[in-house]
Amino acid sequence: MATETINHKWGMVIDIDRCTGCQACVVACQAENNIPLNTEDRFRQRRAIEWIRVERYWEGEFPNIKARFIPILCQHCENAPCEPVCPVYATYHNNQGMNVQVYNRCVGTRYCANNCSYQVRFFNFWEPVWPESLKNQLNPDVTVRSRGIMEKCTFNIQRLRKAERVIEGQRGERITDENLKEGNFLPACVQACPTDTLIFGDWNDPSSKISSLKEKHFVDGGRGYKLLDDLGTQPNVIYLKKVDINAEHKVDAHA
Amino acid sequence: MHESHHVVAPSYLDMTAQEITNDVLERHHSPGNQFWTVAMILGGLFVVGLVGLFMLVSDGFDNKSNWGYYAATFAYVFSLSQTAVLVSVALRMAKSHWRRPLARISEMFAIVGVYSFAMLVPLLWVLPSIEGRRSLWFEWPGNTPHIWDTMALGSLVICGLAILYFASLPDLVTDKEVSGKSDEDVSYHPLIPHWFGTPKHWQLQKIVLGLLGGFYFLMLIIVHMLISVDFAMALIPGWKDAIFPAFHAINGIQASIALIIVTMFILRSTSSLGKYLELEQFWALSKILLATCLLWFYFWWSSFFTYWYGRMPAEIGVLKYIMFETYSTVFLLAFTMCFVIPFLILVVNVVRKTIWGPTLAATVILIGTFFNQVRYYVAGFSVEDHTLHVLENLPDFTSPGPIDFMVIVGGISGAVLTYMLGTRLFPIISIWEIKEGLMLQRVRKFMKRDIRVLAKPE
Amino acid sequence: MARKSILGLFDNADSAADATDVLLEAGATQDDFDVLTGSPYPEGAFGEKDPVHHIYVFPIIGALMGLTMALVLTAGTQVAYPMVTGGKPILAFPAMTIICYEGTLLGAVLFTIIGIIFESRLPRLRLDPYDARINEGYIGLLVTTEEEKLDDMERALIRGSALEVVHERGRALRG
Amino acid sequence: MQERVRISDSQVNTDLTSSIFESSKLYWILVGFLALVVLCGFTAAGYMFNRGLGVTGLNRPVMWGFFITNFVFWIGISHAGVMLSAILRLVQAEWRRPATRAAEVLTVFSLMTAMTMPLIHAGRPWRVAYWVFPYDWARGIYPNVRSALVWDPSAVFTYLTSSILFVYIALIPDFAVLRDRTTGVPHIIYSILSLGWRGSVRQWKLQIIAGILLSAIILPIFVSVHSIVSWDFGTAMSVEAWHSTVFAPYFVIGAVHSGVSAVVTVMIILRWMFHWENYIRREHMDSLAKLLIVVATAWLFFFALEFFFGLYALEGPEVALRELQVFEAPWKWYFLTFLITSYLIPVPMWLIPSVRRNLWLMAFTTILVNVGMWFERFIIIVPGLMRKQAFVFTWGGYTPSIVEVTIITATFAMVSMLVLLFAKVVPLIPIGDAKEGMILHDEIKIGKVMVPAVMREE
Repeated sequence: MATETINHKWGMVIDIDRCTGCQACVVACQAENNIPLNTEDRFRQRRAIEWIRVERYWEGEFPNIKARFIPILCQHCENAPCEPVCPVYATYHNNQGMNVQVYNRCVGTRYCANNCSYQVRFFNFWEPVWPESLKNQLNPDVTVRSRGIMEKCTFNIQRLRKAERVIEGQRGERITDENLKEGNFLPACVQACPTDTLIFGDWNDPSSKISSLKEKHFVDGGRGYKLLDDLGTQPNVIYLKKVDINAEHKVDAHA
Repeated sequence: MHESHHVVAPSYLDMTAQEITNDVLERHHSPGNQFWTVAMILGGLFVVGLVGLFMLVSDGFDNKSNWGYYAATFAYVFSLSQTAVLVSVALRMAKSHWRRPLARISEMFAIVGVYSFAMLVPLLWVLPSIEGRRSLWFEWPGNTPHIWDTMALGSLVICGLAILYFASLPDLVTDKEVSGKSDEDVSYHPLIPHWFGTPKHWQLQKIVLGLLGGFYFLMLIIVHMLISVDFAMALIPGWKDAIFPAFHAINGIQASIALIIVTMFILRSTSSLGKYLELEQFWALSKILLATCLLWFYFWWSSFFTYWYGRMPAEIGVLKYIMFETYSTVFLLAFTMCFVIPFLILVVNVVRKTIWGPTLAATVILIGTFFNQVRYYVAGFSVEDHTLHVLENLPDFTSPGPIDFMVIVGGISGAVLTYMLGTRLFPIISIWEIKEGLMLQRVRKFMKRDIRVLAKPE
Repeated sequence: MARKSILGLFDNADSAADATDVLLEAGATQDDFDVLTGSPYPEGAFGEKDPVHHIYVFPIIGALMGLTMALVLTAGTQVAYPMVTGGKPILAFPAMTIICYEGTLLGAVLFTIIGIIFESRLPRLRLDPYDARINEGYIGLLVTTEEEKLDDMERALIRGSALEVVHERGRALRG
Repeated sequence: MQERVRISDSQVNTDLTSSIFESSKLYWILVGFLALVVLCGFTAAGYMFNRGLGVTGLNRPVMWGFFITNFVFWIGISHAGVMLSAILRLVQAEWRRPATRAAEVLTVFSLMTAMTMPLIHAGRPWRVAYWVFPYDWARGIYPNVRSALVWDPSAVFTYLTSSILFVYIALIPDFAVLRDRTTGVPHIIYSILSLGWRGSVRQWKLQIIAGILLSAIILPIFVSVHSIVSWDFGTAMSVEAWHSTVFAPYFVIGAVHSGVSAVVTVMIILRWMFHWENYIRREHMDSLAKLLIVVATAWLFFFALEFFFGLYALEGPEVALRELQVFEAPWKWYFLTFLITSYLIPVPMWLIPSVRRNLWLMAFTTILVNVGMWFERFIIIVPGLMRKQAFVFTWGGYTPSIVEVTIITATFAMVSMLVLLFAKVVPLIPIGDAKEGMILHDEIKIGKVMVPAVMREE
């Protein structure tokens, strides 16, 4: 297998400055990952499933009020609090820096969801159903999760596996930002993002864009930061602050 | 604990009350030369300690890290002496018969409380203001802990002395009558002339001791919390450990029981009063000692484990600092001597049921407890910047210098000296309680054997 | 030679206690008689001899076995299936400690139970003379000796003011 | 010990086996009713399994609700058994005698009930089999021993096994009594259960050793069980309210508080139902209440530590949570209820001697305690999860659905039903123990009064 030969460490950079809150990533994610429709009553019950969500903050007072957006998805932490608490290894850290969820191991204790600081784990309280018209839209590469199972962002692992097969297995090249892009192997949300807010890549590949962004922004005065850094969870997803004329950042007040 | 054997009635049961009184008082009045020689030596060491303290003061109060070992010694003396009083208080509340001979030994430590209070005073200048740092007192004025800790410890000491005084009042009166003093001779004891041992008086004494005891119990827990948090936890950035005050208290209880066992042993081997302190007392105390050892581990474990599992930077910092890196040696010593060794000694019933077994364990614990205090207080005082919330780069280990050794030795021998002098004021064996014991227990014949019968008056 | 048992019944503890003296005079040894009571009496109350037992060995063995089992289980499963969770080490000793602790105590308990049942010589299959009234407050002196000495013993029991002497196994009485 | 009367052994047998040989109509009505409630519970659970967890009130972020609360609650109740029978056995407290069996039985049944809770909670019990009995070699994957949810089953299983065996060993002599009092099939069954018990010297000796030895071993299990349950929460570093080092002792002492209270309630009910006035006497209530005062106060101390050090670091989410608990409806009502019912009402009442000897008031207060303790678990778990987390706009609360409420109610019915049914096959007061208590009881003449006394074999 190619995965042994080349050791990837997938990650993402999210540039808040570019986010317009268009929610394209959310829709793409729903479509790609066979996520049941979040009907109104699901939201009312607070049981909606959104692997990636765009949180909105208001900044300032009325006439000059600004909307701030921050897309939040599983941070794929190196020290993920959700992993060790699972009694059946349904979630663990794979050798590509991803926090993976194994659906058929999950027994539904929901402990991982309690212990996730970012609230990006979702439980199937109901059996998922789709209207007849959408039956054929389901993605054959992704399992449909039945009720009683925990699920979360996978960085579209199905696409990455395919990338490894095609690019590394068949062509024998190394995976780069470019060939990920042209082969449509990028996670759906990244693909769908019109403003390149979400940038996906390989931390172990020094030439990748995310690595260079980290270089550039994780210096004093740089824009780079991690969500809830003081918890020491060491996310593989890093954020870039908003560039603001009147430099005040509500966002990193949370970090 | 498990294997049962035939009844051992205390040997003093076949002495009459009169004999006991004379015996104790006679010994009380003539401690013997040995006593004074030891007192002399201790006094000398105490002076050395004073010199050390003087040198510390001349260095000034600003450099906290100098004061680490002094603080540790203070904490050691405080938690031992003040908690030792609790032993008699608690046992009296539990109406246990075996406590009687050792009640006074434990109460006598109230006197050392005065000494520990004196030791607190210099630290008040060393303790930094709480402005801009985490503390028990949130947004209160900067010198809040200095004021409140002093008041709390002060009232605790006074309460302890009151307990000692009321508990030994009947004996003081007996002493006065036996030695045929007049009321003028004892004018320094305001209450003596008014005590006639009427049922009303006894009832009153019982109530007073009960109330004081209850108050002392609560107060002690609070003081443990104040001292341990203000002088140790709050000084180490990122250390937020809800169980620490309880752990500090448990360690105090454990050590003070050990202290009483050792005192009993010394009394046995150096004075004729030993005959009142028998296997029964050692055995009973050693059971509690074993329990406290287990609690020590339990409390330590629950804080260590929570931190180890949480793995937040702040927690890892603290773990490294006071357990696994900077103070790892001290921690290992404390861990072995407060838990491992005493546990292994005491868990064997055959050993536990001897005089030497508990004494050995107790000695080890006393040393271990000191290391434990070092690990917290020295570590706390060695931190430069208290305003941080995470301990990124660990401060270095502060190793004791000559001055520190002078302070430690002097400080501790001063405490022992205070105790010895205390025994001059109050008889070390509680006469009235032993007499009461005589009244409330009998050895009877039951079918083919003798059996001990304990009265349970409601 | 064949040893047989008879059971002397007494309606109060003191006469039973005195009867043991009579038995000893009549040539019985302390090993020959046992006292059956409906409730525990202080030891040596009947001048009986203190039975020896090794009950304390059992929990220790059990604890050791339990510990080893738990250790193998915890360490083994983690090594056999090395999956990183939360950046913790594969052999996470503090976490293992907990299950080892439980295992140790479980072993100790199980062996203690076995020990107690074994040491109190239960389950009892050999049927001695017995009388249900023992559970109603009577005291039974069970004398086990050579057949030819039985009669002396029986007489001794009678002399020791036994209410009656039972030879065969007692019947259950209606509650 | 005023109302103690001498009773012949066979009278004791008759009295204490009355629960088995006589059965009132009331008894069967009660059992039938409880059975009905249990049935409803099963129906509700079945419905939930069929439809999915959507039928509960759970949501994101409140993923744990009534079921886990109830799990912790029943585990807590189960700590009564060992607390009473083990600790009181070890300290040779005479008044333990009538309480032990009821307490142990309560332990067993509440543990069994508690164990069902996580299975129901997970919503698909057939899968949870993987986790509780995890070693199916086909999947080649073993449980994650780093997870608190694997420690739980191991601890509960150990505790359940040992308490069942503990109960059985203590039952052997009583089975013998029943064997001698029954005929026909019951006779055969009891004969088998009593293993041919004769009541020989050796058997009684080991019976007594068994009591003490098993207590000594089960005690550490008892502490570990609730500690481990507490670490389900304590190790969850992402939930600020849960990640506290004091949780282990706090939960354990809380469990003892609720457990002992439950035993008192049960004892009063048994006394009333089976007319055991001569065995469960007012002085027992008195002593239990005194014990409860101490336990409750210790529990309050740990609660204070937990709450105070939650605020200590003044971290935003933590403070927000405490505000939620204390100031925002409905939580503030729950908080108030829990504080008042589990401490502020009962303890001051227990301080009054006449209350301690009044069965009605004791039943009332002890039930109050358990109401409070249930709410305690609830406000630890649910508001803890509703934390004001950054980046989450779903800060919703949690309202249990009718399904959950039904299941919870059923668990209470189940435990009571099982205890009652058990009383039909074994005496809930240890017969041999009661008789021994009468043998060891004695009186001492002091002056003109006869003081109750007890023979004590060391």
